[in-house]
Amino acid sequence: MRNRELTRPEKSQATFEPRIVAFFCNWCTYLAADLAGTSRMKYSPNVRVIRVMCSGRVDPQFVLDAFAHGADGVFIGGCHPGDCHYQEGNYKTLRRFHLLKRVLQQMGIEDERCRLEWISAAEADRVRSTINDMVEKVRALGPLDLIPTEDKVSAEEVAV
Amino acid sequence: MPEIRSPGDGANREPPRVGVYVCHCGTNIAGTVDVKAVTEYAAKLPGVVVSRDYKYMCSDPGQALIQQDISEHNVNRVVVASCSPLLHEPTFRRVLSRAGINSFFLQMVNIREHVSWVHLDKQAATEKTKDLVRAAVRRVSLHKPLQKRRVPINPNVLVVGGGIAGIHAALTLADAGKQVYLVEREPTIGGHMAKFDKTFPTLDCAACILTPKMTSVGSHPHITLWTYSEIVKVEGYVGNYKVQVKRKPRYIHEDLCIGCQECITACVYKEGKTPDQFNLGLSKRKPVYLPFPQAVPQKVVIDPETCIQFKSGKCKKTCVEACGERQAIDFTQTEKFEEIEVGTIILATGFKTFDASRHPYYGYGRYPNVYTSLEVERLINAAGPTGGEVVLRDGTRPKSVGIIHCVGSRDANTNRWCSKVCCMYSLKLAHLIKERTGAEVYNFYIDMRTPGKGYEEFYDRLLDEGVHFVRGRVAEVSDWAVHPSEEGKLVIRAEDTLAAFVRRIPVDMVVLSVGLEPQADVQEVRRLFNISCSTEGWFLERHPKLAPVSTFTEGVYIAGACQGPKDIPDSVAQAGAAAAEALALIDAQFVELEPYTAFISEEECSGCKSCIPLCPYQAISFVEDKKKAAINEVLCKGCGTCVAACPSGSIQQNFFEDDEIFEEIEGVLAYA
Amino acid sequence: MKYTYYPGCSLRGTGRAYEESLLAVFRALDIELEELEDWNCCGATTYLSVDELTSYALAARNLALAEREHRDVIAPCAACYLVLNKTQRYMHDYPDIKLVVTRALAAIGLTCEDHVRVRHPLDILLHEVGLKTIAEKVKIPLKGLKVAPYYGCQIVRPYATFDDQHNPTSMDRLLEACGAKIVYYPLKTRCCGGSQKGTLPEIGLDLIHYLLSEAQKNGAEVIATVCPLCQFNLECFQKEAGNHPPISMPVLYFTQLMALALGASAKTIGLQRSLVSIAPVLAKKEIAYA
Amino acid sequence: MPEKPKVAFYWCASCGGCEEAVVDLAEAILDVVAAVDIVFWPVALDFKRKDVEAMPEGSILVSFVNGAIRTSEQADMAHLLRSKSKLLVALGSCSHLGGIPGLANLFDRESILNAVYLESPSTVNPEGSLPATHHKDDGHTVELPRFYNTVQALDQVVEVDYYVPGCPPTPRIFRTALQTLLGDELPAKGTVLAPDHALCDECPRKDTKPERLSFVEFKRPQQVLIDEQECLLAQGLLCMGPATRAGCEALCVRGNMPCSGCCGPTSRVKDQGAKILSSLASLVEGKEEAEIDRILSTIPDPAGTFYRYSLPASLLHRKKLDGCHCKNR
Amino acid sequence: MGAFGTHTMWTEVGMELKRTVKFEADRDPEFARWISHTVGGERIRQCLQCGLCSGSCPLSLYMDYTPRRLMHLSREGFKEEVLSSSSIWLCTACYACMVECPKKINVTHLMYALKQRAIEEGFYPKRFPIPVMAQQFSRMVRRSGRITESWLVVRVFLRSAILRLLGMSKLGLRLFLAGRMNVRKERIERRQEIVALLDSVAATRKELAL
Repeated sequence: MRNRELTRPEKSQATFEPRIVAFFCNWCTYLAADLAGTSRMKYSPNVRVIRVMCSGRVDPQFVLDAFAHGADGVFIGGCHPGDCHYQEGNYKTLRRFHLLKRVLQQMGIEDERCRLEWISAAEADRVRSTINDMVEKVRALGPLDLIPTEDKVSAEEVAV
Repeated sequence: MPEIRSPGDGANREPPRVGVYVCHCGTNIAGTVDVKAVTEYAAKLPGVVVSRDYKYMCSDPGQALIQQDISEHNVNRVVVASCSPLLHEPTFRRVLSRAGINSFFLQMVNIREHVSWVHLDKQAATEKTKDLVRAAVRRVSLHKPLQKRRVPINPNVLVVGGGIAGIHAALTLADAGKQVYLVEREPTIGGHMAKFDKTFPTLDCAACILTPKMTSVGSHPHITLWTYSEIVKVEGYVGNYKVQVKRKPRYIHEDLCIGCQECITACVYKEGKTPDQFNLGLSKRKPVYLPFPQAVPQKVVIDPETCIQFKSGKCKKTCVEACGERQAIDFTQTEKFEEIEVGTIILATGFKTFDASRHPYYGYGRYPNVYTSLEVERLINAAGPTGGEVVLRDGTRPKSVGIIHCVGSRDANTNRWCSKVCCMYSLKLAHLIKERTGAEVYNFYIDMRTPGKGYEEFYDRLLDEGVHFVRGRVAEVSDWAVHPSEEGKLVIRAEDTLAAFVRRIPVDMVVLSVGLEPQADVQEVRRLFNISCSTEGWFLERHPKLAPVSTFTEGVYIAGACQGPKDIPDSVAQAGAAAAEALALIDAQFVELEPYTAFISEEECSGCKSCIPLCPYQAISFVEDKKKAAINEVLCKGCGTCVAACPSGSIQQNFFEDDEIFEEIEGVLAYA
Repeated sequence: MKYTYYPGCSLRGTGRAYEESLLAVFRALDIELEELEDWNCCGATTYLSVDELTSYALAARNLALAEREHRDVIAPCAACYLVLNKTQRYMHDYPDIKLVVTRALAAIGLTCEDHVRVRHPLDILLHEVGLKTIAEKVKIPLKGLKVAPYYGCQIVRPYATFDDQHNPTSMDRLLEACGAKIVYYPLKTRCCGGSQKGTLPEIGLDLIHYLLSEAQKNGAEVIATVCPLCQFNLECFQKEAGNHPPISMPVLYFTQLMALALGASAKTIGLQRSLVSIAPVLAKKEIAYA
Repeated sequence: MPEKPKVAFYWCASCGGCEEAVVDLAEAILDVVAAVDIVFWPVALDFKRKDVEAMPEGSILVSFVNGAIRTSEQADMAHLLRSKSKLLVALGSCSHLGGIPGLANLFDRESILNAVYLESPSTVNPEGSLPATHHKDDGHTVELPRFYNTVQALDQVVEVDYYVPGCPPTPRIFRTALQTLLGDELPAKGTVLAPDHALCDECPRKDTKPERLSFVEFKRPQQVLIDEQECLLAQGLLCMGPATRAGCEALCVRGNMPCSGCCGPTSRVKDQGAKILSSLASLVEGKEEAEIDRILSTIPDPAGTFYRYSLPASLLHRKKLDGCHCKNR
Repeated sequence: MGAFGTHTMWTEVGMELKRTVKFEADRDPEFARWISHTVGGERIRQCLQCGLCSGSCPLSLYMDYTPRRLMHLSREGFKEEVLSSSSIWLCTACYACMVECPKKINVTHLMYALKQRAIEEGFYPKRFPIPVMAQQFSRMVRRSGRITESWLVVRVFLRSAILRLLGMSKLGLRLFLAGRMNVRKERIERRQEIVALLDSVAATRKELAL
């Protein structure tokens, strides 16, 4: 059987802490996040950063896999257009992102749950403000709760 | 080139035995993250055989701890939870190497910059750390043994910008026997420093110390000097850059011109008519000119905008006549493009001064006797437009002079930064003006910033000389007189914050101590060289403290004020440092590159060609006889874009394989 | 040992007890003091407000007279000590001052060649006599009498030569040698307001109040002073300065305490001249003095 | 003579095409019949469920189940066959990935039933009665299969050993799979019994694909006159070939139609839709967001297009519904 | 000076407002020169305006201009502001400022200098006792060579604050009874020497224009 991790505890809106997976480009947003650290800026602890060399490495599968495994939001940070360390990787990210967003809309996943931002190495404050903003928006949306799918559904439905 | 992936990769690998090392970083991490709890948690994760915490993991004993576990506990995968991998990944990779296991069997977890320094809630920070550590433990188990790539270094160096920083870097490298290309866009090297008369705090004559260096550049056997030239294209990678240089036509054959300047004398223009850029428009020059007497190279330039021959084609060409047999003048010259190959690049493109007219309330451009500090540098310069006389526009000497600091600095309306050099050069100008004119000199300052060897002492000296110091940012310069003593003067209005009242001080001359700004074309330049800028527009160094002349692009270094406001000693020091970095690379003869390249599994590839147009480096090609795509690992820079786009999952990126990233994603999200 | 003694005007007026006790101490230690012949007012601080040059000339006359004795001069009054020292120094540093003063002295047939050392009794007692000798001569130990040592400004500032500017301890050590217990007193060199009580009384009282209340807070039973003006300020305005809560704190010259320990009788050292008597404290401590 | 291996066939939520595919083996079916003993095949032979229930556990060598799991009865049968079979094989796209019926995961049961039984213009249902799990008639209560909220691939309900891809699997795929299963050496559990590279590899138009392809518009087959030789992607048609497992010999492309992805992704891909999306979008021209959007808007239904056969097996599995859809609404 | 310059006015709402713009004409460069040439003022131009003098002064909290501000106003030549400041009268010459000054400026001595200058130029509160005291002091010294505190106090108070003397009479009496108030005037033998001394100082001062 295709494995699904179903150990996620029940989420209630009251105690809900959004879990956001972030993919940061090694050359800009990851550095900006480092700078936010060295600048001792404070932001919500709800984001888990995964480093990639370029936002162009972010396979849409990564975004979906994160959602499928319990992420309430996904945040991709790349270099500003024209600033890509690899010349044009971020444009590819942008194009994929636009198409992916349409699929996500069709799949009922709210817009605010998936975000692409251009944040240069110097823009530590944008890391802070974007994360805080995104956490608040996702918090307002509530848990994504894609996980309790087939097994749970089947079990209950079979019991009817 | 050795293989990136070790032979036997993937086959019969031993089961992972993970060691987890959680760093306290003193209290930097331990103050916010419950390090013990994380360590205990990690110990229970599948595959983990050792889990330890330590005060400073990067210290020698910390490193020894890991090394020992590798040999004693057969740890074969290492997770270090400490600071940013950009800081210490190389350190810990070396530990693994020393201990005899592949250095890429390491995964770092950034729990300082990304956790302890940015969160306040200890519990949340600890939970986040556990998530990150769990993900790393899962990920590292999938790591493959990798080898760094070695590429040879071309020993030639390109230095961009011929100010004091560029000059110093070029000479340092050339003296070490390296071939240097020094490219400067103006017709002469020398930069801002060539415009100064004296330098603080020692009051050395700028020309006396700069000119010999300029001459050395001009005559150095290892320096190819291209002035009036610009870089238009940069390709390649560390050690192997291909650069295209555009050489603008100066309508003079540089190799034929001997700098006798007879053409200038002979020009049909008897007097100069064009504002002289070098003197900031304070004097006029002819269409054929030498920027300044000590210019290097000593080659004249013809300005086609004003030369009659270019405008009407009907000039008597007395200049050509004067040049005679040398025949150095060539009106048909066109721009040329040169291709050079270099291994390293030093950017020393300098700064520009703040445009004082952006502060309209200081009257620059409105009142003739409001000058910028750079203009006054030229006035004071003995080789300047007034022969060193500090005089007003009408030729008279000022009896009183107000020097306004921080024009275009420390101001959220213009530039927020401190320009660092203005306090000192204002003191210098105050001294020189007082010395030359005997005028009453007033300095209007916000704070007096004189950190530097001999700088505070210089300030002391100026205080003693009886220069007035009014602490307060000037609100206005106007010619509105409300007191008889103010008639015909420029009145400076400022609060004397030390006296705690507003003062109106009438002066004859106002000097605006303009701040330093990034060059106007900094965005184009940084894109050209693939480096970053701070939000302000200064070139971004790799690390503000530990790598201040390196950039995030290997082999590209920055020196001087293009990195941030800097005075001459700092610029020279940084230029020396940049030259040393380049030399270190050249002497190593090769550079090791991260093995993060992409590779295509030949048997899996369907030859759909989707990846080919995506590579900006043309590293992917279609192999016709196999009908499959292939990646040239030398050209691949490891962005991973093709990996993400391969529709059949047949391309992978070393160290960033799909499985590794999926494991990390699922690792951070899995519930404990 | 023999010294020239320069009493200064205050020791003949409000500070009479200082002179009486000082002489008693030196007597007990077998040190001879010879009063400077026909000494005049030192010039003092107030004088400087009007005419500094004259003040230096006045001080210099005393220095010139002392020079003839070839002995160090003891100046117990803090103001005199400072002015005499300062005059020497300024004559050295400023040729103009030296010229004026030399001429003035010449007019009365004197010369001043910077030969004498102007010294404070604390300096003599500590460095010439020594703690050991003093301790040996103590007859009535002060039995842990809690003393706040108050130095004031002028003997340590600006020309402290024999003690630390910021934390002088000479008096502390001398009184300890006499059996007293020195209490922590962070204000030991803080200004008492000087003549401020006379000119701007509100401010003077403020300053006095700080000094008194801090001594009280730290458990002092008596404040020891080295300056007639300090003593006067701290003792005479206690009622006015210490209203909340009222303060009753004996303020003695350090020489009075030393003289007591060395066995001098109360009468001979001017204890009766105090406005706040120390008798109850001594009784409580069972210090039976002569 | 040793006993012939027992084989079963079952049909869940599917169109029946897979059954046809078995029959499409043509004369080779005889070889099959000769080689195996078909013990259960409701569509062709008269077996009852109780016959299967009577069989000992694991007595069937291979059960081929086609169709997705849409109802409780299908789930029950999947469990039953699982327990009786040594090997359970998902046959065809619906069983493998959820298939066309899986697109129902863009909706929930309620809206599907409403659309079919209440809202469709041709329906006459004045009482508004809807399918129910229990029906009383004439004193008898009949229990009927329950219609699930979510369509699932077979492996989301029971453990599956092998997959035979395709909608339907071509006779060649099926034949090869059968040979493999009856052969001496079984492949690793979970293997999809088809080549593990993308379709382009065996596409007759492979050579006509340009090396530098980019898209300024996606065209639908009915909009253009399709060249019969040239790569369909090069003609701007959305062909899923690059992201789809080979094995079908590009039948659709040979029929001048773009691949729609029925064989699912290669083993290296978790989510076929995301992959083709990534690949195609990367090749879109334009750097301005508006231009990018304009080009992408020529794909009217990306989810339906990219997940035509694989929505239940995709990472997201189904559309997120408002509120907690785990509750049985 | 028209509508500008230091100027006090009453508004309609009864608020006292002061215009305090300072013109360069308000400055007295001569005063600035004088202060930097007076004894102790040699380094006043080096003043960094760090404020340590004000911080260490036990009386700065009562001052209108802190010592730091006085130093700045003095070296800039704002004579009127400086000489009319209350601060110069509050200084008790405790030398706390001077010993700590990072530029070794003799602030205490400058305070003396400013006091003197203020007295010379008549800048002080009419009944302010310090100039009176100094005057009485010098007179007494000239006459007797020494000071008799009791008499000095009486004279000072007679000329400044007669009412306060009455308030102090009780203390005076107590001191008298304790033998701390001299009735007899202290005087030296060779009083003519003092006169000659003082006259010589005055003469030299005049001669050298000090």
